[in-house]
Amino acid sequence: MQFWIIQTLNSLAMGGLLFLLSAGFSLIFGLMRIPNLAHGGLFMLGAYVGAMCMQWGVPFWLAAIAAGLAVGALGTVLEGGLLRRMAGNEQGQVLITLGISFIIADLCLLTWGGDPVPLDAPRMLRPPVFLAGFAFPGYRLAVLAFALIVALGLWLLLERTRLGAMIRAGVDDRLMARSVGIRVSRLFSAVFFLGAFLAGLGGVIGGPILSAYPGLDTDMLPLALVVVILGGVGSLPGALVGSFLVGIIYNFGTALFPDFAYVILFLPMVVMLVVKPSGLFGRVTR
Amino acid sequence: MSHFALEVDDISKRFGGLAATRNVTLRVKPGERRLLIGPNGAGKTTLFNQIAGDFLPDSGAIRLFGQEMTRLPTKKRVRMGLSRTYQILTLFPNDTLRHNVALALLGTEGGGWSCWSSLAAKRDMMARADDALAAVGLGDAAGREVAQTSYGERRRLELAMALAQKPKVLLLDEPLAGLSADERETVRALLEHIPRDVTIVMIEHDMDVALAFADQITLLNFGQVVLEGTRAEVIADPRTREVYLGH
Amino acid sequence: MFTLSRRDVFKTGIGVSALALTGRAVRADEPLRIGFLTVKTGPLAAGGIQMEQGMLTWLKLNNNKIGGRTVELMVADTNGVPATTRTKTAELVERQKAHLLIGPLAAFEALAVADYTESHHMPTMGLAAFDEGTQKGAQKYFARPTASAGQASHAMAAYCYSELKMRRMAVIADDFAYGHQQTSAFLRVFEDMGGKIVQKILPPLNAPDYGTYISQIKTDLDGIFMGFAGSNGFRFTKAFFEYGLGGKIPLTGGLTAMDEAILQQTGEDAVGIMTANYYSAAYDNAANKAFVAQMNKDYKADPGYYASGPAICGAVLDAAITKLGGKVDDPDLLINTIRSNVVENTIRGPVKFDAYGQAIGNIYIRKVERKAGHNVNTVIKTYENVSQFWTYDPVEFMKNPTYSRDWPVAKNLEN
Amino acid sequence: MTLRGSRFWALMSLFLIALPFALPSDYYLGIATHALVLAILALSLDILIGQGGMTSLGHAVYLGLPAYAAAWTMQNANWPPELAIPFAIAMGTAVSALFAVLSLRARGLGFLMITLALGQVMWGAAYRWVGLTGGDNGIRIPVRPPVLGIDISSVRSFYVVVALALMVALVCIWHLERSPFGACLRGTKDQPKRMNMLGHDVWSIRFLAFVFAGFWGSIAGVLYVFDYLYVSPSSLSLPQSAEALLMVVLGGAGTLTGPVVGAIIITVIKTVVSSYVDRWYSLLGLTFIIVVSVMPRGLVPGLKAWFAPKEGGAR
Repeated sequence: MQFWIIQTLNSLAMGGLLFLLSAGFSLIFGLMRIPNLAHGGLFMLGAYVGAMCMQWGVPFWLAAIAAGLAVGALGTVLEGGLLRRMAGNEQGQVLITLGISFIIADLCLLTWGGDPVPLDAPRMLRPPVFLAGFAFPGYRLAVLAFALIVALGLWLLLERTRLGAMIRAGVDDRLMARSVGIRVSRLFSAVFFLGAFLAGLGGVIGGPILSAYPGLDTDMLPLALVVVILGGVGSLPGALVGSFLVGIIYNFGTALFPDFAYVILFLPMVVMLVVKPSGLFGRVTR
Repeated sequence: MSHFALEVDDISKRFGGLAATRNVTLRVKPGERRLLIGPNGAGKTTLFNQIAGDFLPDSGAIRLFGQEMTRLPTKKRVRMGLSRTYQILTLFPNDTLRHNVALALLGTEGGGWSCWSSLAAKRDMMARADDALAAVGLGDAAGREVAQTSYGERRRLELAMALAQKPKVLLLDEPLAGLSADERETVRALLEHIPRDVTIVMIEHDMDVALAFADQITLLNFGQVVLEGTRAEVIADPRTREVYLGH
Repeated sequence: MFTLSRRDVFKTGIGVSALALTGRAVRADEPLRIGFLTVKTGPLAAGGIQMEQGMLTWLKLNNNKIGGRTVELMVADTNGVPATTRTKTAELVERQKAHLLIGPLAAFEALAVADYTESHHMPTMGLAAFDEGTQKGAQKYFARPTASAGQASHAMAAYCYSELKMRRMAVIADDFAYGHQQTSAFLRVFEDMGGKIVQKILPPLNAPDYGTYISQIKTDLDGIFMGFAGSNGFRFTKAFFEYGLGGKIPLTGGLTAMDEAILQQTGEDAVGIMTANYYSAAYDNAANKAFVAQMNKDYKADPGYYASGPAICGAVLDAAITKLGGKVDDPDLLINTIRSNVVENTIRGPVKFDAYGQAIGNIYIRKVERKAGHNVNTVIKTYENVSQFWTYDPVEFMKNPTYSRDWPVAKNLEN
Repeated sequence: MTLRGSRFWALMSLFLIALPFALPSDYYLGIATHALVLAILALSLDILIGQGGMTSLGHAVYLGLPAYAAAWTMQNANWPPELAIPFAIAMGTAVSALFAVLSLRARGLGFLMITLALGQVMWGAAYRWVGLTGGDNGIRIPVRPPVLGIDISSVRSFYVVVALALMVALVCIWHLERSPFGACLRGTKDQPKRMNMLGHDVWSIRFLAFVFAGFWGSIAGVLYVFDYLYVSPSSLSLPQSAEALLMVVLGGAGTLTGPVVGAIIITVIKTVVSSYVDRWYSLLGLTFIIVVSVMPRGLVPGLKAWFAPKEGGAR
């Protein structure tokens, strides 16, 4: 019984972390059809920038916001400077975002060295919480709560604001969005900023669990892909459900079928792509 | 067997809550020129798509010369003698006109699996491609790339590709769309010259050309057949005015 | 560009003709060319950068001389990809005419170049810890002054059983060869002495999070042995404390579970963790004191597993080449001298080699202590003259399969 | 056109023949060999990308899997290379047929993702199925065995084998491009629906293209393992797949020379430039960004357009 409860909690906590990782990826992918392979790099950069801020004495949450803004700004620059000209050129986008991820990885290594950089959770969230006789990390519950808050915020943004309406229109039909007078280029900049901001923020929030280390980017990017494939591209509920699904598959899968740990996430991804390529909540079919 | 070249028998198709085609029946005799008219969104192209096999009707049957083809894949229908042109041009822009027609010929004649011999060296096929182009007045342009041709020439290329396949039944989706008066006249003359062993079903908004061309006319609205008859009957019928003008 | 290629042609010409005449005869005042295979880009770069720092520091302390000859250190970045390692090795050997090689970092890299270096008679000082290198796959031109993957684990197992009186333990390690070999070595000695390994957990190398694994750990254990590499020991330990297990079950580990490279980051959570290694930054001899001081000065870091290896190579090479009077042109003589020498004062203490090219030396049991806000791996027990075969007979030992995921079979697992 | 064609073949042959004489040492010839092996892989991938419009991010499977198959059968089952090589190629091709059935469920980015996921599954299997693959330690072949009694152990002799294989691959793919099948395949790239309406079997065309790509990829895979004499999970990893994709797109998809040029440039940056430039990894990334920004269709078409503006459509 305890196994099921604690692994469920693990799954939910990991799902929260994955949502912070993949929400931005899904948004960019859905609206702009850009498979942003630099997303893992942006996430890692966020973690490093957050750690640096904290070393300067900035409190955790402020550091997270600062890292999000910094990474978001970088994302906007990259979108405006490089990716915008590649609109519609899928291979070009793949190549450019991969190139960016190479450079981010290399410069992070140059700047922060190879050793892992720890990020400490806020002191009050550090001690484990005792639930029915067993301990569970308090911070992970906080990550879950924070992810849900972010999800709610994003939902409000998408459903209740004019920007959100434009984004939704753009995801559903770009030609139509353009024809009703939405300035798509500014919308794209805004979305790329938002996506990159979420990546940077997620890097810091995930920091106390993952820490910042070389290779964090390549460890995380496939997870974001799996989430988005399972949940469906460009769908916020999809990203949320996909994140929790991946959390559940990973935690229970590795616990119950340890021999499949290396492929546990990609087998469901293959199955989903073969059975329903648009994902659970996908509105975009191709 | 059947006296009909194309027989659409009571087909219906729904997309979500929307009925795109409702109990449509269409019987086209061999050699007939049939015109489909109706306002935008009446379901004309949707009907074409089902005849061509882009998607399957929810119910009903489609037959070509009495042969059942309701659930056959498109490529089989093409081999049975069905060809189609598109309202929105779908050509291969970086290739020559000759190459475009050759692709059409490969589609019906096979030979597309050959991986070694050069397509350009298939002289017989190239000659027939040139013939098909000459038949629509593009004989001189065979070696040009599609990207370097005019819109009117592309319309005619569409026609050449369909005719090259020697279809028994030809579906023409607005073959005159977007053409100038001169070009329209050229295409009209071409259509006139298509031999009567080809049955034609055409969607067209240019009533001057279309009405003169058609033997029988079917009026569609909201996915349903409103009425069917000869030129004179359809023009005379008050329902035609109703559909087009709304009361 | 043109001059470069011409010079290369020229060099090649000399190299070929020289080889034809005398094997590898070259002018005596020529520097000693050491090819140094490390990883400076990509996810494995952390260890690779420390390797280079360790080498540079040792050379600095020794006036850039080995065996009286000036050293030309040729550093190659393998990116941690076996195919690149192979190409870089060829570059060092064929283009840059290295006299000997140090490295590479990872086991799979070493395996990718093993046949090449052997067939080119290239003396290679191995650093990667993999058992094959000095056991069934032992090679003539290979010597490893550090440790095989299982070498330190044996000692840790003995310590856990005899000194800590542990009887029920769990092992957890990265699911790849290095992790398998460390835990299997531990399991063998621990169970041969009478203990029981009741749980074996192997998370994937790239596990995003250890929460799910930590939740599975049994609560009635005497201790846990960790066979982690890179930063995983640090991440596991942090999660272990997050889940409230810190201090409840003693943590022990192999070579890299609590390396100096991750020791500071782990903070107070690391205190009390016991690991076995051939080296400790806190080991007390003159060579090591100077080495650690210089590392602290230049890089503000304590040397650990990765930085110490090249420094030990330096000392071993220095002794051998001094003995040869600076002559390194005969690869057979060089490697034989390296392997037959006994070197007393390396930074890990005395080093000698067994018949398979693996160093026999001290294995230290180290316990993390916190001194003035700084973590140190204090040596609490020294096992002297530890062979890679522990106390087993080498021939008998090698009749068994090489340590792996599946051997020895863990017979006492409870589920 | 035929004149231009024959000039291309003459230049390519001259290049491959001159290379061993132009390069200063066996070391450089070894690098050239590595590059040409990867050029075959890139060419095979370009059948999918350039001809078929299917961007795969899992093509390393056809490098690594046959490499494993050849290494395993020769090392662990003691098969002669004459048997192991066709077996490995057959196996790679068969797996490509299976993966084609799965991948062709999706198009565009969906296709990219599914090939990526399949690649990751194969990587995971290679990493984890230690009993068969040796796990991360991989499989070694101590010496390059003679094939059909021919000694190919030296750098030079093996270069000849690889150069010949590349020529054969180029000729076959050149024929494929000009053939009716090539025309149909490009047709499915531009206008799949129209191809369908013209009576073509679009799925089967794509399937066959995928298998062709798998077949030539497998040949590269066998050459790869004979080249490095070692195979490990890294040879079917995502970075390896991405590298193959980068070679194609960098050089220019849909051209014969593009993938070869891309393979050579990336190999040179990775092996030669990296010896002089510490931050070569950044340089590699920067190269991609600059080339794609300045010449979105790749180097070869880009340079052609540069030197001969307004010629258009040259392949």
